[in-house]
Amino acid sequence: MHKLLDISSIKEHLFDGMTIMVGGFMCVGTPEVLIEAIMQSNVQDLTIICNDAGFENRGVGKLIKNNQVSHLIASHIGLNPYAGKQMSAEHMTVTLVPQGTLAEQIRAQGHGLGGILTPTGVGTIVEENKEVLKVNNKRYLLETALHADLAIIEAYQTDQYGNVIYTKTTRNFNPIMAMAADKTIAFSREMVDTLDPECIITPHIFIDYVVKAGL
Amino acid sequence: MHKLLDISSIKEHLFDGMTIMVGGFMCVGTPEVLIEAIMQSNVQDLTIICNDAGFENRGVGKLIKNNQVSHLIASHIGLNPYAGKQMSAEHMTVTLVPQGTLAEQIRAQGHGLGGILTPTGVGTIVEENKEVLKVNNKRYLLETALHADLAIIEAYQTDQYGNVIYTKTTRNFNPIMAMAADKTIAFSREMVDTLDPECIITPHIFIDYVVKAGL
Amino acid sequence: MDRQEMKTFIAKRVAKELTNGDVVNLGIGLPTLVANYIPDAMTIYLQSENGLIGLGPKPESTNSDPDISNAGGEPVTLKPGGMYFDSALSFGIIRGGHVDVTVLGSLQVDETGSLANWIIPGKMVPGMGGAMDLVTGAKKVIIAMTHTNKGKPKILKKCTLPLTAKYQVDMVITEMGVMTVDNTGIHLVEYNPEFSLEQIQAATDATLLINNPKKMVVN
Amino acid sequence: MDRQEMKTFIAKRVAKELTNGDVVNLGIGLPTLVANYIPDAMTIYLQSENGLIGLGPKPESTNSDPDISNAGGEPVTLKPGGMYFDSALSFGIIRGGHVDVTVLGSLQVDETGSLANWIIPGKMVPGMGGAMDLVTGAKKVIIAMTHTNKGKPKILKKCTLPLTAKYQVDMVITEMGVMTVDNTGIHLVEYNPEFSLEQIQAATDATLLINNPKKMVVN
Repeated sequence: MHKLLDISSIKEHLFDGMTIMVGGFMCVGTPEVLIEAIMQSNVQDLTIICNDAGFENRGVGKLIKNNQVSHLIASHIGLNPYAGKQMSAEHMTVTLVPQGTLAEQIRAQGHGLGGILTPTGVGTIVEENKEVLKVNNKRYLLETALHADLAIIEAYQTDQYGNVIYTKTTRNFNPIMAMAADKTIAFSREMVDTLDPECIITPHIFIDYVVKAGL
Repeated sequence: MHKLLDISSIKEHLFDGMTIMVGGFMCVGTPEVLIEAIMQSNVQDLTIICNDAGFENRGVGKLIKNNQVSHLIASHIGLNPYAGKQMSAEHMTVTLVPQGTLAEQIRAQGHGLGGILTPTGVGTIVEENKEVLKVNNKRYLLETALHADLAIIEAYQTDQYGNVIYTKTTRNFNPIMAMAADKTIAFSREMVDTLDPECIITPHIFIDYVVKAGL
Repeated sequence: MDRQEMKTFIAKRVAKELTNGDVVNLGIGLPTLVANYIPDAMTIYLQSENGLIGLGPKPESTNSDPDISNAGGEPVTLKPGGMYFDSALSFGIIRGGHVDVTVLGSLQVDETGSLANWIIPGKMVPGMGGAMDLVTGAKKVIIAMTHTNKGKPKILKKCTLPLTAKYQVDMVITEMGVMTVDNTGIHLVEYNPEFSLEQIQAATDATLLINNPKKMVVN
Repeated sequence: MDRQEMKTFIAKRVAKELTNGDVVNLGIGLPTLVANYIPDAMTIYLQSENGLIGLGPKPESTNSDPDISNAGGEPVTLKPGGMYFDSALSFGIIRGGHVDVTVLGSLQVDETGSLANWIIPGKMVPGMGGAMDLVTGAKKVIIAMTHTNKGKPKILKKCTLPLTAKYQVDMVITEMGVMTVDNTGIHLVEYNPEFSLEQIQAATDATLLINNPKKMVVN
């Protein structure tokens, strides 16, 4: 399978100051193995886009703990008290985004849209510094697309072409992030020959590299 | 299965002047049986939202031929010369929309978005009377959500809850239309007990009624 | 009532608001308890914003699958007819108005139906998660919470904390009563007879509109 | 060359622009022929905007499945590794820049890279279908068409018909030559030696920038 990547080669795809999208929802569907590799690379000044801050010793929480993250874009950080401390101490900027808006901003990037109009956040501090547009007399916030240099996702099964399926609630942000980054690395629990063409969630054209479990 | 609808009861869901979304792409994935029922109801003054105008005697073309359509919103009408004639004679208004924009406008409605920003159509007549917004110095058209009173779609298999899967390229506009209308009626080729929860495309909550094949 | 009894009482009363066939999203904490009081004969489809419809009961601890959790990160199961999807579709369902009822806790609610439940500046900054989308998108927003916080009212004339959303709350259910919100204000439509109407108003900063309230009954 | 030979010649030359691993969308008509000239050793993933990647050859007529068609409504097959999706994802792929090359026919192209191929007002109003999204989103836009229409130039200084998109065309391939477009104008980079440079310019309304063009070779 020509997209296979040795875990030790991930550092070739990392650089200081880059933006990385990390799949998963409270670490369910987060590729921990790839997080470990990013920790070991010790790449600095990362902007991380993820649903949440993970836990102190799980998911993107590990990168925060390792002081590699200068900016976190997420919908909540409540389960990682260390992230809150880093934020209060101004060691890390945190941009809090409503979860549905975050999903649409990521999707917009992958789908070539400049942004979307959402009613979520109207009349709250989320509205600050944003354009408010009226459509049919209802107010919407213009939320613009979110881009990343790299997305790391967790696949359940990957076929020989790089097509991906997920399992259960590990799917969450993974498919939309795979489309929104310049490069996508999938950690895959299993490699299979073929997948059902009706059930493939992420087409192979979005998967640049695959790191196999157990390697 | 509590959502089963007798084909003869469709007329209870129809009214003059209503907007109907019709799934399918050049009639592949169009529920012809439901189109026939709408013809028989002789409901008038319809706004039809569909990828295309079908053929003269297939798909939404049949409704156009039967003079039931006063407004067609579609991405092309080239394969139905009668639609072109009706348009030239001003018997039917045709709004031509880029296909990807049409898909996003329909999706936006189902997903509760006021609209989306697309680069498609910038600098063309599609831009006329639309807001142009700049994001990161790139120009986008604001395209607003498209709503319908009813969507009619073609399912391949429907389970006892109303969950739906499609087959091959019959999928096209069907899943996004199912979410964008007040009411959705699915024609289903097959009824099954259960579907794989990983492969369901349209969740049952979007399917109000199911018309079974052969009834 | 001790705190646990209060929570049970509130959750039971919320359950009575659900209708057969409803798509319901239950927030973390007290709202999650509502699932325990849905009558067996009623079919409710629980949606969880991390990506499923058909949330089932917690698995036996020996049988827990780390790949399936609810939005609180707790292990759950999938009921027959349920399905999985990604975050974009999940919030499409929520924002698009396809959730019939959302039940959330709150720090503050006010008589205009605004609520605040995601941040206490300088103190607690967990983030809004999916709450802003849920209260903006769901057809009916029910706030399920204790009436006061350490004796201080949580139902206010005007929220003082940063808002989660403006004018979105339809109903507030506490251990003291059931309140509905419309553009005339907040109405006490049911009261817990353990409290007098005066006591309830005293525990409330907002002016309760009271017109023949019923007694709040749960089983 | 007769018209059929011209088409074959153009399609063969377009095929040479493709690179192993490319995701390619071929328009209806002449562009569809390009698929016939992709070398066997090369893997190209054909995307079809009606909802698939991995478009295979036409089925044997005895074996045609009405449920799988290309964007022209013709029966096709799916190659191993291919998959189906809905129109929103299909155009996400297109608009999002995930199609490497799109090949389309056109009524007019101009030296700024604008093109017009969806309407002749008062005469032909088929609609733009997916063409506007394709030329806006694809990384490389190749126009494959005959150089003239009944002797009249189709490569103009400025399009006169309503545009499909502004400034999006990267390359034009006709039976007379291969032209690239950048912000300095339109360059004749290859010419068919059956024609003189003068003949080619005479058949072209736009001013061709010519600097050591190569001979156009197809096999």
